Amino acid sequence: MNFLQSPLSPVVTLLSILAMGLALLAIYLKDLLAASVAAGFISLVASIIFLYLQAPDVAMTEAAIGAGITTVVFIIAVRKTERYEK
Amino acid sequence: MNVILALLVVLGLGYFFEFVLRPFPFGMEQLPQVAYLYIRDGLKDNNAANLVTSIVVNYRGFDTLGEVTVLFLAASGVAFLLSMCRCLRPIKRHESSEIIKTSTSYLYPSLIVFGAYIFIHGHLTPGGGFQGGAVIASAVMYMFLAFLDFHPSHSALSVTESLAGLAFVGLGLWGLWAGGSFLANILPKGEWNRIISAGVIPLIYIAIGFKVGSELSALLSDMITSAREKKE
Amino acid sequence: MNSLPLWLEITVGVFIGLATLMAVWRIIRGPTLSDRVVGLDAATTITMVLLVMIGFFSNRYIYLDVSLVYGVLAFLGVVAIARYFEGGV
Amino acid sequence: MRLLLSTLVLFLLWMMFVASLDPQEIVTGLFVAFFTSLITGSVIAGKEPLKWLSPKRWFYFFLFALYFIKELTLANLDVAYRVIHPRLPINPGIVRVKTKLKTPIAKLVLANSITMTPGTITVDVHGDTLYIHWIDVKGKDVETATKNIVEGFEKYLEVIFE
Amino acid sequence: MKIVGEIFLIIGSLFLFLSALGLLRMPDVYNRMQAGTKGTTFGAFFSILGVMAMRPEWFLKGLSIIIFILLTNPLSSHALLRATHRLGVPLAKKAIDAYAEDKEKGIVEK
Repeated sequence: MNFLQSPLSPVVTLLSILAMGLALLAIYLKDLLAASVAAGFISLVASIIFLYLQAPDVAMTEAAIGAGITTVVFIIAVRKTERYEK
Repeated sequence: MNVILALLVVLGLGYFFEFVLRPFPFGMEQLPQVAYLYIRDGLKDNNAANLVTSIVVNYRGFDTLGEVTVLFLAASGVAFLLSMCRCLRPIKRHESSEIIKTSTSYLYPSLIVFGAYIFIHGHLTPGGGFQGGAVIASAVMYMFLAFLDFHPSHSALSVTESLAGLAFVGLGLWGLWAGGSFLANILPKGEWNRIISAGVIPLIYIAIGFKVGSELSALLSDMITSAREKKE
Repeated sequence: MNSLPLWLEITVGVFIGLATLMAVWRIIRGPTLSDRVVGLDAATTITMVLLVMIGFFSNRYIYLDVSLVYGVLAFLGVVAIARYFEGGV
Repeated sequence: MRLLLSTLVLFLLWMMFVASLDPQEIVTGLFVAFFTSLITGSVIAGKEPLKWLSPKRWFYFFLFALYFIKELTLANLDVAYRVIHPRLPINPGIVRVKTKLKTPIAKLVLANSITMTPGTITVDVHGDTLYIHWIDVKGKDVETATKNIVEGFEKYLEVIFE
Repeated sequence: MKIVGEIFLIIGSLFLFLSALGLLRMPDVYNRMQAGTKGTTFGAFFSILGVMAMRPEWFLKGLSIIIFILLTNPLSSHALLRATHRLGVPLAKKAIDAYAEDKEKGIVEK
């Protein structure tokens, strides 16, 4: 139990690798909305990791700001500018 | 070539973080002095069920005031920049479906009650002013998404926001006057794990909740309505 | 407290982990943007369940709030993208 | 009257979040519910608040919930069968159906229930016409589709919301 | 009660898995949405019911999560499908597309 809850447990490592892969995806996608979808997924994974490491405050803030408000702000920004990266 | 360089940088950063972070233990054993005191005395001093709240709002309450101010400055900056911007393209906008409209008119009060629940129980559950404010702003955002001509009253939002800020500073000054330091916890501590406990903390969280909620709502409504400007 | 037997924990964990991976695959591959959002939508519900389960395994009642807040705000993101497609933002 | 009912509904919601009978919680909840229904114009109570009081509607609501859970289970067995089957037996299409329901809330519940029944998803609502994506089209005309998709729910919802 | 909870947990996670499999296998967005919405809703319903069966004191909060999922999951799928059809993504091997016909005729706003 103690090992599984440490920051180096296999669960946390796997989830971090997943988050890193999605971050790479968000960089390489040319469609900015798809990139913001990937960024939303990163905040989902981050929220799971925080709750797994018993930090519910941080998990809730991440869920509130990362999943909802940031996506909406990205969408409004894309609406006002260009959808595809040149 | 670029990829190899990037990989090298990433590996170097990984080594650096491993090297730097390894000495810090994950747990209670060897904390720095102040953190140790916070964790040992936090529950006793403030009688809050949530230790993080007790640290963020009471010991580090002045920092939280700074954070709220930063958010206020960001919202004012966005409003100012958007009022200057004349570079928008005309946007043709469509109605949302009937189902979304109906469901939004039922979700909107429920989400406001949920946000209020989050920030009133800030000292008992992991929530707090910022999260509750974000939920309330999301309720306003649903109304924007569902109804084309939704306009929250801007003056009411700014009045709420200023009053909440005043309440925060006023509570701090009251603590300075009665307890000897800014934001001192002067109210009776109450019974553990009920709503009226932890002295001044729930009041501050209610103030922060109102402030963040109205600020985020005003920010989102600025961004969306400035996209609407060039409709005609 | 009553804890689960190990085999059941592993079964549930493997099922939910595989489901998350398949949703991620849909996000990576999806030919159109709608496919990616469908993947995100499914992953949101899976995550809500996962957060409730973490609360269950560590036996903390207050963790359920995190799941509810996550559900509210992720739904907001999906609806916002859908309204962007329709041209309503 | 509407304000009172809206306060009551929001207060029940608050008690559901709080899940304790502490008098402090009750007082705070009443205050929050009243304030919220004041600033949102008590939309949650609906146009005719007296409808909430009829016991017949609540009884039919219970029946509807049972029927809904049964349909939900069937829907998932159906989806599971189609997903596991190696050749994916699907024949999708979008059909029209007509509904007799008038009030917006009834249409909302009907559309949500249709989304949860076997193989159908509501795509759009336009007046009394619903456009349904059907994963296994059995009949292309309006009558067959209406009979297959809508009628099971309509007889409960008509009593509950109309 | 504990046995019931365990069975519910297994059923719920199995259906979550099956719906994600449907997300992977189905040919186009509309059919993927069919699998994605129904399977995840049912899976979440049963998993949380299982947790509630094992921790009866969590009943009300779990009930609010279930009601929220049952209300919003169909809504988001409906909004997304309507927007996708409006964007012009075609159906794979369609039998009939009455919505597109009505859009052509001008009954529904395009």
